[in-house]
Amino acid sequence: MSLLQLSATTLPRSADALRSSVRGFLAEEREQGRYVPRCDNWLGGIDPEFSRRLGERGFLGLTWPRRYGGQERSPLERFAVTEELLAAGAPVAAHWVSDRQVGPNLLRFGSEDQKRTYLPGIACGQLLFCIGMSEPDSGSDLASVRTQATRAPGGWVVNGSKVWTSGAHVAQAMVALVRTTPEADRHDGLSQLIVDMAAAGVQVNPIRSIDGGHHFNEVVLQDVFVPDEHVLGRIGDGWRQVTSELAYERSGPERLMSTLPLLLEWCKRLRESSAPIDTAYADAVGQLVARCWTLRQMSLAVAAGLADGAMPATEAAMVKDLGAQFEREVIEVIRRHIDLEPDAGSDDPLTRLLAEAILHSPAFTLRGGTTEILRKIVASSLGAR
Amino acid sequence: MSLLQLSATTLPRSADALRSSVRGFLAEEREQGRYVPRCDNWLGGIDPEFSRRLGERGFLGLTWPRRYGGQERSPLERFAVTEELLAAGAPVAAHWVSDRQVGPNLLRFGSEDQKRTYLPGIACGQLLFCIGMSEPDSGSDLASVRTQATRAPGGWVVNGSKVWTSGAHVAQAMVALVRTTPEADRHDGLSQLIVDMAAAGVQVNPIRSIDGGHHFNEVVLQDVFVPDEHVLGRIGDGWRQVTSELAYERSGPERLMSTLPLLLEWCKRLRESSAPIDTAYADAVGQLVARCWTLRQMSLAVAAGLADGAMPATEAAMVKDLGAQFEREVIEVIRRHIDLEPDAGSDDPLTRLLAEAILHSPAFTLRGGTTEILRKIVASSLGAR
Amino acid sequence: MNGNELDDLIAIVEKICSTHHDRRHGDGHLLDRSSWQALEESGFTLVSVPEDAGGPGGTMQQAAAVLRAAGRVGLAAPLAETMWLAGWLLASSGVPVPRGPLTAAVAEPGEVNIVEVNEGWQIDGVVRRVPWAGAADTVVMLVRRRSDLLVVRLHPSEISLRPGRNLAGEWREDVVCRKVVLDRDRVTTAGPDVSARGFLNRATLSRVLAMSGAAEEVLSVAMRHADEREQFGRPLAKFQAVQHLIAQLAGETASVVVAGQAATLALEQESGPQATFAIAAAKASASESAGRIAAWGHQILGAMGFTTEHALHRSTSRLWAWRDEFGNERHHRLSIGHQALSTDPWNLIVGQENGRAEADQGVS
Amino acid sequence: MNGNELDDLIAIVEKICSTHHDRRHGDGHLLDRSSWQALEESGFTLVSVPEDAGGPGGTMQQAAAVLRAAGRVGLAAPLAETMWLAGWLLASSGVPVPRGPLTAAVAEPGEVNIVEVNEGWQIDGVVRRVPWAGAADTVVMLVRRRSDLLVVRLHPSEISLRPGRNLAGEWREDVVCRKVVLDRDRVTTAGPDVSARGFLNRATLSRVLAMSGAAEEVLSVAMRHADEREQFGRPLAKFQAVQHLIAQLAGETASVVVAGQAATLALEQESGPQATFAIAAAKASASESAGRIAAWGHQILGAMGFTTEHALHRSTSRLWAWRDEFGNERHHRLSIGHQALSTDPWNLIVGQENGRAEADQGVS
Repeated sequence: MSLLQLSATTLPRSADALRSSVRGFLAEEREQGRYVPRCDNWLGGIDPEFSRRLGERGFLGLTWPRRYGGQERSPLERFAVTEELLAAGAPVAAHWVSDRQVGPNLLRFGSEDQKRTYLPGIACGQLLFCIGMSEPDSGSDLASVRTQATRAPGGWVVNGSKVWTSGAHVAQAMVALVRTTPEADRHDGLSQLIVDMAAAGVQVNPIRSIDGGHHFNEVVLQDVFVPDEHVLGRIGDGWRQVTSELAYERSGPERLMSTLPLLLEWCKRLRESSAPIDTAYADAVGQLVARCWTLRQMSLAVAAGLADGAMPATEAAMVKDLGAQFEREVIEVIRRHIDLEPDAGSDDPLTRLLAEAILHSPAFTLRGGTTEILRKIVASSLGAR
Repeated sequence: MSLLQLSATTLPRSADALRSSVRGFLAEEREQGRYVPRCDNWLGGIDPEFSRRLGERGFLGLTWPRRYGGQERSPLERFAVTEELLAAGAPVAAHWVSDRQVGPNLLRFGSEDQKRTYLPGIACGQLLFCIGMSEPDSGSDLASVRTQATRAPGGWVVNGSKVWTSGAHVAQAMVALVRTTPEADRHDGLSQLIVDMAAAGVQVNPIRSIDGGHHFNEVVLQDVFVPDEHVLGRIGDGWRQVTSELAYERSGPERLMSTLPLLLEWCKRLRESSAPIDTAYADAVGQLVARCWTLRQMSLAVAAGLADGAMPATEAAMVKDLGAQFEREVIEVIRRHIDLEPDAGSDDPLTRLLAEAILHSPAFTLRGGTTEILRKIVASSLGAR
Repeated sequence: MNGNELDDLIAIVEKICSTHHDRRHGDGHLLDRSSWQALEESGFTLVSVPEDAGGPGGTMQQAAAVLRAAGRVGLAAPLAETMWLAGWLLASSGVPVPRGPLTAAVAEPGEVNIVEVNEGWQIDGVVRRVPWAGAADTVVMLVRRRSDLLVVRLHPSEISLRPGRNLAGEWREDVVCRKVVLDRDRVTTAGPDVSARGFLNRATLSRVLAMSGAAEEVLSVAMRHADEREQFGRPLAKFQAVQHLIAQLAGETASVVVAGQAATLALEQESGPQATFAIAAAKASASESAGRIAAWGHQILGAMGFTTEHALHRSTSRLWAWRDEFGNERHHRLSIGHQALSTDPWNLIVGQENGRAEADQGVS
Repeated sequence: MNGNELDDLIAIVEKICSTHHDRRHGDGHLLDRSSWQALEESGFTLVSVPEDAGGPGGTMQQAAAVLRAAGRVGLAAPLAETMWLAGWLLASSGVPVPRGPLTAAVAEPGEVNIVEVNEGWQIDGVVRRVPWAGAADTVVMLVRRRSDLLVVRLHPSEISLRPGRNLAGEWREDVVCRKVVLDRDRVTTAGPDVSARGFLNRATLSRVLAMSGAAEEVLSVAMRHADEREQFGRPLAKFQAVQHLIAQLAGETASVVVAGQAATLALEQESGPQATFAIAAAKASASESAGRIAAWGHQILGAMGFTTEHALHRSTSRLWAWRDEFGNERHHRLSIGHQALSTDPWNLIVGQENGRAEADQGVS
């Protein structure tokens, strides 16, 4: 028997047409000067207007039922749309977690009311969620969450704080992992609540990243009331909900494509140069393109597995581990070969993309599961624990 | 205060002359067809005749007192001789541990009688020692040694077996780490004994390596009698003796030069080629030469520290860790750039050296302290334990 | 055939080889005749060769699964050469495929010269490092003559061999033909689907598939060892550093497996530039992974894996050998790099021909 | 001066900078004037500039130690440029070195044109990415004019700047001179020991030395963090994976420190090709290490190190910036590679000129 359960697949023909559509949309956006391609734009490129236009064109909630505003497309069709947005360095951060995680979670665990209330708004790009998981001092240890929800008439009163909450400053709502049963086991006492960001007692403090950008926030919750109908699924199911989404969260093409705009820009530069291609450049481009092709095939194989109803969490962890390494490799290989000093303020796109990529690079192997966590998952599922 | 205690140094002028001497000797040896340069020859190149000629010319026991057959040269002069022998891929394995470890250990811990008995023989290249440390099942855990020495009239009776004993099949004597006090603490019960390989009860079984070569042995000791005068230093001092030599054992230039003959052969090939140097080749050569220069400076700094009486065990562990990585990097970079399939039986030196280097490469990060052990030592000495 | 059925196929081939493995002759030093015969009897030596050419039929994916299985067990026999290269060359050119181990090679321009003579054909030249040439009943050679591509069948008595081995001890001899005269029927015009590029693509892919099996074997040996061995009083598998090595080993192994599968799918769809790209990308990536897999496998095994007695080196030495055969990573990177820089690299990666599809107006 | 005395020197400079550090203006966004003034008052801004040129004297090794210390604290000021480049250029050319922050640059051939005019000299051109140009009281420029090498002193009012920053926010502006006319005494013939190569060697080495300090700081920040923080109920430092990262971090850091020291020793002995090689090797190796050190440092720190509030990025962003300044690793590898392939690479590595010494007949 094979130790690893992955089978390569190809995208359906129907994805080609969708891919062309999104390319057309992106070309139009660029022509109109509505965005400039950036690296790691699914974290850094917060542009609610762009998200709204994407929603208007039907590129959000692609796989969801039509009755909730979705398009009832297959996950593999969505894969094509996602990778095109990433390759183009489009500013997709505002809606990213809503479309990737919150929507699917609501579909799986939410009440009919919750689905009807939130999904159409997400799908048309008007309702932005954020996700509150990490806490100060919790590091990679999610089970150590201490934000406390206390029973109150008709709901819960929440106290605590969340950190590294990306997009909290633009989101209207947050799915927060909180402790609803203090005395219970570390895992069983957790639940997910939908918090209205406009509610009394919610305070968002910016955390500035080393690239100077404002992607992350601290969200302080002080006596925030959350009505019972905003509990996601059942009380006590938080841990199961959170871990079940990890394969979705970890295997997507964004886990290997954060620096792809840099690679594509470099290739463009080389292609436009009149000089003959130096073998060193061909070697470097070939190295990155070959690896990207392979990791994309892995990501696609996991997506196909998920679409078939499997839960390839181990394989997703591998894709993310290898993908993050690749995202760094792109930087290292390219910077060695270009005679440019990275400068985030430069007018030259390549110089600027390189600077952005480097300054974002520490996060690649930390977010969505650190290297250490991912390797533990993989080794453990293979029996080494 | 600096966390690391290393200061770069330069070799004394006197080393230049010695370097020239050994180069002259090696050129003569090659001209006479007495040896062919090989990778990792300090493990694989067992040639007692070569060792004898080296001893005759005064290149062994270089730093030892003249009264024991030494040359009373400085350790930094010895450094120059050592690195020349390694760069030339000379067959130095037969005497390697005798000259590097056994001699210095005898000088520090041996009785006057032992010094007079063994050192002159080692220094003239006629007496070859091996070292018996590892045991079956002991892995990296030296303190788990189980070979037992039991008290007997006038000496000890030894039972057990040693593995990975390089050169045991040509050595006349072995320094063996054995347990002399079974009930004592793991470390305190250990002692080192000098075992005559011709003694009754000593059996040497070859262990064939994946390159097909016979470098290692299993040495089975069955009721082997070792007289009291063959105890090295004091009973119970074995652990201290063994660990005190580690800085010597780990920081030498052999820890980064095992694949240097491959690099030098490739450079020769490129130099002799009539084609202009491709930038990719210049880049690759530059990468390896630059790194080699740096690691040699580190090795030299440790040697200078040792010569000054310091005991830079942490720094030695770093040199070995980085050195072993470099030895592999040489292989990986070169094999990518040459269009040759490695073949150990080839007449072409480059093809053959590449094959040898690859087949020896697994050992680089295992012998003399695995990567895991070395990193533990470094982290621990910095306070992470 | 879905993934599970392919897994079953792999298991059957593994079973046959482990049952019949000739330990005396194995280890790459000689042909493993017992395994070969058992495989041949079960019809596994010509998978994907059509029935009308003497094979059992079967899909490319099935053939690929068999090659991966052979890579796992380190089969010392020219299975890829017989089934996937010589068998394909002959069958595609309308020549029945004989039984027995075969090999095949493409003569680089200028290496081999072929001319018509009275009695038939005269062939002269040397082809370097032909896999298993000394073990093959027939050496099938693809030779260009002016604008024709010819398929030549040579028997052992007609050639001489210059010795050569890869790092796993597998035969890689130079085949020398010194003005050999062959009957007319030993030379056939290659079929329309045959090209030197197509041959090299298949050869290259065969090594990716074999490496994917060898990598899986390294992973499984390493895991077993980590589970069974203790150090400092704990099983190796409990050490975080060992866990990391295993996880990395698994990740790289999965990448080789998926690369092999995806390249097979690409070749199944078309044999043009997209397949050439996919196969080159798979080999470049797999050859890079192979070195890491071998190194990590040995690191987990420790000194033990360094001896000929332990099975590990049978897989690692094959990884070291195969990563360089039919082009190492740099070879393929260069061709990919030039291809990527003459078109759109992103389209290459997603397998999209430029303008392949019209925009879908049905969205939203 | 031995290693311990150099360590003391480093400690003093660190102390001064940490006492006077202007937190408001620090972090590379502006000149840290308080630290600068404190250093200048203590005579640390011109170490190794001879007394007769207005400096305090001192050895190259002392200057190197000061630059390493400045790298540790991430001093936001042109210390290397003042002491090690402009100070050296001026002193070597017989010009007294003024107080205040200076910078220096060498104009590449064709970048800057200088001609004699009635009143003195006219200078025209652009020099790209001059470190701290906007913070310097004088920009010292080394310009070739036919066979002469000229040292030109420019004041802020005579130049315009095009903005630029490195990843650490340090100023890297283009200096633009538009037909600036200078008095005769502002241009001096460079001293006999000055060359463009020599200038670039010193500039390159300054970045190695600065990186060695920054790397030490990353190591020390990471160790402190691993010691203080807990995860899954244990201090980070107890995790084997973290221990490995720390050990690797320490090893690479030591390699940068030693490379900087060894290259300084080489430059102290001679300023010819051996020093050029040693400095290129040190920079190639250190630039390679810098990326690893930054990555591992951030990996140990986790998300926390990713914020501007934490000190870590002050060191890592400098490593990322400095590794590319005055040539990244590939730049220096290429020059080393060509040098190694035109002579004997082994002699280069051991710093042996061919046939430097006769064989020692005294052995045995």
